[in-house]
Amino acid sequence: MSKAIRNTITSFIVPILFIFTWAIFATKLNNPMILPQINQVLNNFVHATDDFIGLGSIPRNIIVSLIRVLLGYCVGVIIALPLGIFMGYKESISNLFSKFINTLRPVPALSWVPLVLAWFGLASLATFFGVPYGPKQVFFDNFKFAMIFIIGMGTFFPVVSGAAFGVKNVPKTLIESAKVLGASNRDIFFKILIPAAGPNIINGLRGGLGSAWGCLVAAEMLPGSLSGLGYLITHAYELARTDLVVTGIICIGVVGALLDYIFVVVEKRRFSWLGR
Amino acid sequence: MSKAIRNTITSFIVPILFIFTWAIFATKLNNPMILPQINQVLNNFVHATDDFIGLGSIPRNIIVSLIRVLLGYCVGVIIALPLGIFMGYKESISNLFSKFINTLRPVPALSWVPLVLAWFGLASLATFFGVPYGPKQVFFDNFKFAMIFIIGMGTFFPVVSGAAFGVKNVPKTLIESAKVLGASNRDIFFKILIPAAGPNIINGLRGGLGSAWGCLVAAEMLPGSLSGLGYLITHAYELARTDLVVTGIICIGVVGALLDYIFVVVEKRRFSWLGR
Amino acid sequence: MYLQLQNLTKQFDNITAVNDMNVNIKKGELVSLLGPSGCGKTTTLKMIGGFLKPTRGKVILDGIDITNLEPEKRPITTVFQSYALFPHMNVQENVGYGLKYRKQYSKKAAREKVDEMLDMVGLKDFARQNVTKLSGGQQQRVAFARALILNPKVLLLDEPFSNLDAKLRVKMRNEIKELQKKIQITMIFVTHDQEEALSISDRIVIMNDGVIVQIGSPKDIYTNPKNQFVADFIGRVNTLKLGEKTLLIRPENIAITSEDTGHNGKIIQKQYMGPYTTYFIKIGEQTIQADISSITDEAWEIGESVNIKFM
Amino acid sequence: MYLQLQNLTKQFDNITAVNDMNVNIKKGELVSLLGPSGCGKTTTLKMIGGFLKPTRGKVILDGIDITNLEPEKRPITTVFQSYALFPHMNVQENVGYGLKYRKQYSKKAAREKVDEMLDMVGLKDFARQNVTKLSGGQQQRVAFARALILNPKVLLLDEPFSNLDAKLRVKMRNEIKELQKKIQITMIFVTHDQEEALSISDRIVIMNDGVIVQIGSPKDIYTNPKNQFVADFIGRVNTLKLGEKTLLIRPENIAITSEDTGHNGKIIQKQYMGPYTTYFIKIGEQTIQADISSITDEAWEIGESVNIKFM
Repeated sequence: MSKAIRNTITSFIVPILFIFTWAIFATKLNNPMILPQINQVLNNFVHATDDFIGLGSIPRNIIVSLIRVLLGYCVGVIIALPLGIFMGYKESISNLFSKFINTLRPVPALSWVPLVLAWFGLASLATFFGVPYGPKQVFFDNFKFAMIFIIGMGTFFPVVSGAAFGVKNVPKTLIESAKVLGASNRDIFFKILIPAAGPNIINGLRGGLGSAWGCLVAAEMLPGSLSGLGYLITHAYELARTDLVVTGIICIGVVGALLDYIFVVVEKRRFSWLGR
Repeated sequence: MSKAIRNTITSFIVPILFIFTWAIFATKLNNPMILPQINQVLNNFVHATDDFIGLGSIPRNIIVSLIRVLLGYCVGVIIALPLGIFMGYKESISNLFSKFINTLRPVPALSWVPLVLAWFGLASLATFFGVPYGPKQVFFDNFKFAMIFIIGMGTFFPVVSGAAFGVKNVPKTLIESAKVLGASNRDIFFKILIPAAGPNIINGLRGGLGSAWGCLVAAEMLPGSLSGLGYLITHAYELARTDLVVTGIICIGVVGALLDYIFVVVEKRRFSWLGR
Repeated sequence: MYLQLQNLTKQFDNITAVNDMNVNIKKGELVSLLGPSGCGKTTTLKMIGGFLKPTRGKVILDGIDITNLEPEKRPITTVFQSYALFPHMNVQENVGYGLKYRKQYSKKAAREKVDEMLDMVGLKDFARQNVTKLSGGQQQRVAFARALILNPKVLLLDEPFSNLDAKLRVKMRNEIKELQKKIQITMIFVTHDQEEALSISDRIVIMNDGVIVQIGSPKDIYTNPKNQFVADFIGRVNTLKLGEKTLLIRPENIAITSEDTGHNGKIIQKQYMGPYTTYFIKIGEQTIQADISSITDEAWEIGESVNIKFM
Repeated sequence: MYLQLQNLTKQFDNITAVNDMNVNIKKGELVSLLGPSGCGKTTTLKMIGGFLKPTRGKVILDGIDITNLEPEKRPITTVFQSYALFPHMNVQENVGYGLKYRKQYSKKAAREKVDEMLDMVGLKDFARQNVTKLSGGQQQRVAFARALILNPKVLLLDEPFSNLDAKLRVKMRNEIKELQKKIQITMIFVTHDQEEALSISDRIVIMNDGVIVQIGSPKDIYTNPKNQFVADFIGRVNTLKLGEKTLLIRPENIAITSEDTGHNGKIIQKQYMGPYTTYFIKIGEQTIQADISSITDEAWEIGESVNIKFM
């Protein structure tokens, strides 16, 4: 008991020191362009729904970023998950794709941006659905194919690796047992193989979402972006609103942590049998 | 034997199909802005030392990127490695820092760019050493503090986690044995603990370098950058030279793979005892 | 004969894992395949189960050639060394898994059969527990229940006790033997543990390097080992050279006496084992071990000069 | 007395892991601490080694109170269950590691001593091999050599054989016993394996729930167990209720006879074990086990009605 309390107290020392240092430096420097006051940042959160100097409100930017990341993530998962599962299931499929995938892996997802822009240009969901000009068009125009593609790329590699590794490492005796007990190949695949590979698959999905979030924020910082958290912090910097930059960074961190937390919950719920 | 050969052949099917598809589409589209011909890309490699439309030669851009990534990587490692090792060594140090580190972890390294630009502006090694204007200044000006900081950030988390995990997981009996045999704390730390944690430390360093390379390329794509592979591909895109974009992406992938390969070699040489 | 292995042979590339194996097994018999690792015993089991196709030879069960049947078409189930329980299912789901694919069982009938089976292996109270939370012995029982619920004609067991500790191993061994006697099922049992094979088997097939070395009842094999390999592998044995002759003699068949028997030696070490004491006796250049029952033991001392006699 | 544990006690928070332990160990003696897991035997070993500070009590070695000495200041070395070899060093570096910190050895003298030690444990040819490439038995020997090279006054062993398979365990056990006799070192040996303790020890300390239950020679303990716990833990025992009296009797001390002894029963199961056969005999509501030596066995059948007598 007393040890647990002591540990909790210790763990707060550095964060508190950090905040104090920030407060002291902010006051000493007295230059909000370099280091804003803490209460200024807190104030931004209090007035989160304001439209900050034309950059849009914080919740709006978060929602745009979230929708973007989920669109790209879904595309990435839809391709990577079945591919990974089949690569783990059949050695021949793994042979077919693994060299190709490993050749592309060391290219950071963001490097594809210029090529992808050349392909899709500024085409967006708005272009695709032919939404007429208006607020709806402005909203749908946020979801550019180029961005979805990049986020999909960022998602792809962790997910495909996790799924292939997971399925490949399901003990062979588990499958043989199910076979002897009379399960069809289809049943073995869906009711034995996938659930038993579950923890590794989830782990891949988790890594993929983290990577997707990182890519998204970076992609939004590139020229041409008109909304989202990445856009918010870059343009807040250009407008010398460092307090807004800090606010944006905190939002990015919190949303990233929450996205990751989804998987912690899923893991605990679904795979409690892993706990030994 | 025959199986190994068959596997090798299989693994080349998809890459070859990919190249064929590329060649066919490139000819059909006949639009080098969207998809350049393969021989055009190869031609860029043959004339790698040319200064492409004012973007600098390929080797020059590679060298600039490499020096940048190594500078930032070293800064990151110098901070993260000792911290990680001490966090693994003493539970109290781990308690002190882990909450703080885990709070910062979900923020993608690139999100720090606007804040870091506010701090360091365009200050570079040239500014720091007061290099007078001239070709030397142009070269040293490539190494901006902001960039080094971001790459250091990208390096930090994988390295600190790997080191802390590695040191923490050295069996306690190993340390007790060394103690009983008369080794001093200093010897135990350097001759037993660090080498035994070696594989995990190397793994962290490897992840850190991969992350650093990804951050670097992304950082070079941001406005304000004037050289490096990331700059090359972004600006080649702006000049509609898609062939150069593809060339740059290939360079990024190859350099990334080579950097990773360093660690594969180190692991094999130094930690052959891991092979079971 | 119920189950016949005829000229069963399995080659992997250039290695012959099992070579021309012939065994006939009676209905309700418990036969062990015993041998050091790599002797081909597990390969044989896999061919009977259908997980490996033999290179040559046949497997005939109850008069029907099943050599080319898929594993799931054979009336044979296997309990694997790792148990291979489905980690994402609870005990009753694991045990009942096979019934889902047997059309003759309604849901209700299946549930009743699972309950009955769980009762038999003493896991009634654990029906809804997740299998990963069970102890090794309990997991073992779930694996048995899951295999037995399908009423297989033959049950195969691949070193099923190797993950249990010594005391539990003996306990589970007795339980399985009881069960086997009760339901009169034909079992083939792979093991490298000679004590296990001796205590549980009706007959033992001793294998080495892919071939059968000896087949017989435990007593046959222990008392009349065909060669040095069998003698060494089953129990402990002294190889004593007397002139031209080489004698294989078990430690418990040697007595120590003070009368002159012509075989004189010196005690160089002794180990008390409880029911008996092992004396290490040096005779000329050879050292033999004699297990002297504590009831007849005269407590000879290290260094003492003694005579031995063979019984 | 050479090594004395006086009122040794260790409490963790509210749990008393070891309670008021008193043991006196002679020079050159091999004493086992035997008990089920969690009985406090490893905690005791750690207090002797100095890895844990006792809550109360003293450890006195050769007349000197070492209770508060750091592990490295004690003339005691430990062989851990996991061997704890340094994975990044080869065999000779591991064995010689401790000598680096003993000023009296020149580099050359150290190298000679390492060679001598490796020769003694039969690993001369493996000097430059990496330790992770060795077999379990070889790693075990490296761990011994590394501990013995420092000429400790006491060698502590924490379940050193638990990672080896059955045959190798018996072999290593004999080797260690030989070695111990040769160099006359005082050893304390922690184990949960009763057979190991019986065969290797000069004396056994039986522990349960943090206290000593019985101390004595293997024979003392086997033939005169203080209570049911000791009798069950060391070997197998039948607990037979005869009227008001409860009899603890070993299976090998029961004979089967056809003459009327007043104890009539029925054979319900038999297991051939090689040197003997275990008969399971039902007497009234109780089942007892009788180990009948193969030499005297009259091959009673299952179902037969027999009489038993106690010896």
